[in-house]
Amino acid sequence: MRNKMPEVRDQKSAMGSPDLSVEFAGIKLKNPVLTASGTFGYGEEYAEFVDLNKLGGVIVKGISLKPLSGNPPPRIWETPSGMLNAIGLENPGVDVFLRNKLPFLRQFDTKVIVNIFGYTVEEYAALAERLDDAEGIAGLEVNISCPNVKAGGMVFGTDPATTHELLTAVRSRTKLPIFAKLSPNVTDVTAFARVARDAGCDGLSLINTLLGMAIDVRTGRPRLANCTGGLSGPAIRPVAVRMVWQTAKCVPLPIIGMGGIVTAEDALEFIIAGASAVAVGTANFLNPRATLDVLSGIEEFLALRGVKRLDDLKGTVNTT
Amino acid sequence: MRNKMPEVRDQKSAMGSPDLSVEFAGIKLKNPVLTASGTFGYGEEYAEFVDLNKLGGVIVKGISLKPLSGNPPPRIWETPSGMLNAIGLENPGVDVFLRNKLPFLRQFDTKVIVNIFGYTVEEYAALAERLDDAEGIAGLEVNISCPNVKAGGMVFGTDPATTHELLTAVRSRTKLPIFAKLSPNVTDVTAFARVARDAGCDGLSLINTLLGMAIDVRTGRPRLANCTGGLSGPAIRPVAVRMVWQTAKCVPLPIIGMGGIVTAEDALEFIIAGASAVAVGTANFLNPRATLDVLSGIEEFLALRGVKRLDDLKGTVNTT
Amino acid sequence: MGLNRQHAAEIISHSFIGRGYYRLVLRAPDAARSALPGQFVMLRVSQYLDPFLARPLGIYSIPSKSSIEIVYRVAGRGTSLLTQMEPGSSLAMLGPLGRGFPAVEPGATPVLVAGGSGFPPLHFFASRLRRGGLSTPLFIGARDRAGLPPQPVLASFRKYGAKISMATEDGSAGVKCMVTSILDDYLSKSGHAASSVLYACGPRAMLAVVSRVARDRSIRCFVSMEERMACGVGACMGCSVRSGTGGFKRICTEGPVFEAGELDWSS
Amino acid sequence: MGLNRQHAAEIISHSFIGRGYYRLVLRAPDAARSALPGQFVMLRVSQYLDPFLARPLGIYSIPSKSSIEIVYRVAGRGTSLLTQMEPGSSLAMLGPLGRGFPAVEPGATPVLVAGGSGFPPLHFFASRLRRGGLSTPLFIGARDRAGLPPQPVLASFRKYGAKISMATEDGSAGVKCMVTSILDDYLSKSGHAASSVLYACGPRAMLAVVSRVARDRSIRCFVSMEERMACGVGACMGCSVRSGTGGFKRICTEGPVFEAGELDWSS
Ligand SMILES: Cc1cc2nc3c(=O)[nH]c(=O)nc-3n(C[C@H](O)[C@H](O)[C@H](O)COP(=O)(O)OP(=O)(O)OC[C@H]3O[C@@H](n4cnc5c(N)ncnc54)[C@H](O)[C@@H]3O)c2cc1C
Ligand SMILES: Cc1cc2nc3c(=O)[nH]c(=O)nc-3n(C[C@H](O)[C@H](O)[C@H](O)COP(=O)(O)OP(=O)(O)OC[C@H]3O[C@@H](n4cnc5c(N)ncnc54)[C@H](O)[C@@H]3O)c2cc1C
Ligand SMILES: Cc1cc2nc3c(=O)[nH]c(=O)nc-3n(C[C@H](O)[C@H](O)[C@H](O)COP(=O)(O)O)c2cc1C
Ligand SMILES: Cc1cc2nc3c(=O)[nH]c(=O)nc-3n(C[C@H](O)[C@H](O)[C@H](O)COP(=O)(O)O)c2cc1C
Ligand code: FES
Ligand code: FES
Repeated sequence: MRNKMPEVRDQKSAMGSPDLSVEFAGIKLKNPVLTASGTFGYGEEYAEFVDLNKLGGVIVKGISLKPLSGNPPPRIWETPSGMLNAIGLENPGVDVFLRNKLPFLRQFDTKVIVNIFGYTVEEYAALAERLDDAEGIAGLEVNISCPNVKAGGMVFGTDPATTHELLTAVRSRTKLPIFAKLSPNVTDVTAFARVARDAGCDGLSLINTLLGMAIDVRTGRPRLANCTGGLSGPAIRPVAVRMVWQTAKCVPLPIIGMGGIVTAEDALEFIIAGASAVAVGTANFLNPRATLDVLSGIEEFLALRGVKRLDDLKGTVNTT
Repeated sequence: MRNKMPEVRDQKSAMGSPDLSVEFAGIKLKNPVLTASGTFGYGEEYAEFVDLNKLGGVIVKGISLKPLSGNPPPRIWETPSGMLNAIGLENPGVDVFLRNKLPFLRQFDTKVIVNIFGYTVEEYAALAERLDDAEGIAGLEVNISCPNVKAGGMVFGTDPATTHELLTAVRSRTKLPIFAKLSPNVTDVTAFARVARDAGCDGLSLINTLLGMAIDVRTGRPRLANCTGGLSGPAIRPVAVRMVWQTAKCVPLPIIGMGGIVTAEDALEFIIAGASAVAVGTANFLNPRATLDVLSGIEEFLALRGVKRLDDLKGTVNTT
Repeated sequence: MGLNRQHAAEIISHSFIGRGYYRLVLRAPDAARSALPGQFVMLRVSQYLDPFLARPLGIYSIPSKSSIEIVYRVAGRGTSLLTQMEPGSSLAMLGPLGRGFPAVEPGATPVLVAGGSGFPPLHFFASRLRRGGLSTPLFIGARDRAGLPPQPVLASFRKYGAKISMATEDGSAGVKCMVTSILDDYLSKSGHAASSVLYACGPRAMLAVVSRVARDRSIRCFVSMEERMACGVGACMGCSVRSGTGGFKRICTEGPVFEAGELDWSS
Repeated sequence: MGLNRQHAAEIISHSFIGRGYYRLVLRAPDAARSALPGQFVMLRVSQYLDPFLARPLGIYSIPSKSSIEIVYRVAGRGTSLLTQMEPGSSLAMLGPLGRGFPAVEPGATPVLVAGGSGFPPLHFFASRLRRGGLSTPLFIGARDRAGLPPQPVLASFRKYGAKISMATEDGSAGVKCMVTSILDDYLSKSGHAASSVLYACGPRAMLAVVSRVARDRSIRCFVSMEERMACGVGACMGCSVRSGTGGFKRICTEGPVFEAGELDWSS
């Protein structure tokens, strides 16, 4: 878009309609609003409420090489201003995804980023290769941080050496831009960001959920059958904004910021902290049109302040 | 109390009034409800609302060797179901504490635990020594995890080697029971719990605040003058319960559990997860009588289920 | 669909109807037009972030062309906050959601079984049964009298031709037994067992027994399930129940009504 | 204290009074008995956890022996949630809190200065001034007409003998200038400058200028400060402002009213 009609765009900006497009890792998004993996299904589930053409992109629910049936119920629990989930990455596997889910998404003028997950380095790498030449995929988000799968996921995301090995393997098997989705359950998220850069990642997604737990005091049992789960929603936003800020300061990779975004103002916090784009997650459950509300709010904010391009706002937090 | 009138106590339990006393690290608490450091001042501030005699104990605001004036304002910010603070450990120093604050607390039949903080190992150790022979102190809580003081605090709490050095030094200078207050901003909280045990700590306090940040999108400035701050309140409770559970499972030290406790049910989650006692923090701000409400709720819960001693509930979470 | 399923539904009326239940009528023309018995809505009980998630509530009836009626029990923080909402204010609502009860096949005799607060979808279902003077058996079970549906609900079921039999565990109302016993007795005696089709909603334990009764008698049985929900539209995978053939099914989109045999009742 | 400062304060009346302000009367006999002008209360606007913290609000007047009156501006989520609370319901309240304005010394001429929404404590203060027919000068500043106190507030100030002068930055009401200019003019002209004592409440920037005016003229000046608060009782150290002698002072307990010279106005 940017290259095709620069004049119109400039005119628009001059007229007060700001340029929301962002470009990073070789991907051009018409706007910075994406959907966070696992909170928007495969797009279909929300297509009735949201014109998917309007979104910057859709990050789909995590996909694995083979179908996974996930954790036993109960899988979710409400917490103050947030929720715990332990879905356990239930998904139909990459074959069904390519056959039944991706074609639906291809109909829309939006970028599709596929969130991938495996139990071994080889599973991740094979998955990346399998998706490499599929039509209509803009990039891969490598979930190295799911707190709900015991065998592997979490270890990858919290140990630098295995994280490096994993991301290098994925890198070697795909030409698609890859985003490492980092775990917030670490002492220093920037260390993992550096590992991702060293392994050749094109960008970062942060944050995934915080590891949490809730107990039914009447039964003495955890609220989730899986015992622990991932905490998401506005409750965790201050942690997410902090991690995006810390990472953006010291690692030169574009960041997709997420964690508790409900409103445009929330999203702008991430952009100002240094994110290039944002993903709306749990908020979709409260309001299926949350992405569009965030989008129009960002547009209004920029127009009101005469900011011509969203990018001009990126990382402008003034911490002096 | 336990030793003085065992018959009365047994009778009481038989009559349905449960035994709330807990004993750990050589400290006997009449009940498990404490106040979290920094959220209850030095007791005085809330004495009008709460009969301090009714509390298991008071953990006072962090004390340093010399007075500290703290961070510039703004120091707090409300977040969804929580708050950020960057007080910066403003306190009058140990001398004023011993002269003006401790005598007030000594009037009450409650245990006083002093939260201590320093910029160097020697400061911590000197502080411990200074408090060692003060009358009316039941124990020390060593804050190795304050996210709001740049020089030291955080590094101690997130690096095992310096944590060990620090706690060993404190241990060598006091005979008082010491509790290491652990940071949740780490990959593996149990590793630090083990360090604390190896260094001779008598117990653990967890969790301190999560490191967070919020930005005023209109000005582009952080909401806190200090830029980042500590996230507390119900928003973080699932993280706190998880860390208490993880730690109780594998480190044989008594735990004072805290993080987002507002109701008796919240407190019971911590006990069932493995905490020996609980501390009510941010909730005091919402309701100055939160501690007493938690206490009476726990008592009612035990009575209703015929649990004779609170201790019978400790660590009973059923995760099979 | 064509129909809009995201609404700001205005409260038309809201009142206490006894035994811990409230009746809530919402203006929602699109939902009123399309809703099927057994479907539900997701209601946000606060515009703020605590309580956080929307609450799933069944549709109790369609009182007019432009409104839907919900009957809910105060169960926790969300539903108690809901009781404070006044007529004139609006609630964010999604729905109708999920798959409802299948239409009754010719020759089949529908038999309704409600446990605890499971009656709302059956009430809507009863209102749509066109049985030409025949009465639909309705078995209601509860722990005690206080756990039964409130009187206006019972009256309304009767209006729709339901013939109610009740059982309480403590015998404080109806027969002192599990509702599944009186159901089983009915099926033994009625002679209609062969043509009976069960429609049940209630606690999982009750549904498990109902589905066993149906299986033992080789009659069809549809159950309406409950599980915690986040999205209500099939995206979060939060509301899964074990499928009879391995794996899981999402209550919000593949249910809440299932043929009993589709599910795994073992755990 | 003897008096209870933690209340479940019932809402007696609650109404919109113009220009974005609401008037809230709460039943709180202990608070009504003991409150001093300049003191404030902490009100919880929700029984749930979002919005989270209690909101500090000044006491506007004591309308009866058993009630206190608050006038607040809708500023954000908390105050807008507050507008929805109906008479009959109760709010968790702490107060009266903090130190109010000191009594006017014999011979002193009080001069009030209100900026933006800073008038409530000055209103309470004005109601307690016993000036035997003398009128108290009240200078009110705002960005524009819409930013002025609503009419009922102005009328009430007049009832208490205030002689109001207004300034707006855009000239849409009163004189077009900063309120500190008309204050300065008054002090130059009045001849009373020596006996004047300033009592000011408003945005920090305005208070800084007012305190400079007072210092330049060597007259006493009391300011009522605002900062975000968590506890309201001196425990959290959240509400600190820079002291003039280094270190910080807690607004909630050492203030909100300070003698201007106690504070550091440089930053
Ligand atoms: C498809 C469906 C239809 C329903 N229809 C009705 C109805 O018509 N009338 C009625 O009174 N109730 C109905 N329920 C149950 C109703 O959703 C719960 O009682 C309600 O969510 C409790 O919320 P709370 O905030 O009061 O309780 P809390 O205990 O505070 O709830 C905490 C969390 O648990 C969830 N939860 C609690 N109980 C249930 C439950 N039984 N099922 C699912 N989630 C639960 C809540 O949604 C929330 O996320 C239905 C549930 C489902 C799944
Ligand atoms: C001692 C004192 C007395 C006050 N008296 C009055 C009064 O009589 N009438 C009136 O209209 N307002 C008064 N205020 C300001 C009032 O507290 C804020 O307008 C209100 O807290 C805004 O809350 P909100 O939820 O609507 O805004 P939000 O923006 O949602 O608030 C977010 C957070 O910021 C805090 N906050 C926002 N603005 C202020 C502020 N100006 N001062 C302190 N904290 C703030 C809130 O308490 C909350 O923690 C007073 C403030 C103080 C400190
Ligand atoms: C129900 C649910 C399922 C999720 N599934 C995935 C997943 O499959 N892969 C992944 O990388 N993240 C997953 N996430 C994490 C989100 O993508 C996001 O990182 C996190 O929820 C924080 O954002 P939020 O607070 O806006 O939801 C899931 C989150 C939720 C709530
Ligand atoms: C305003 C404030 C000040 C605090 N000051 C201290 C402190 O001085 N020392 C310390 O160890 N913890 C301090 N904490 C952390 C609390 O003691 C507690 O660990 C944390 O807030 C989590 O509990 P909560 O969610 O119940 O508040 C402070 C917390 C708050 C909110
Ligand atoms: S509630 Fe989200 S999939 Fe059913
Ligand atoms: S608000 Fe807590 S010290 Fe002032």
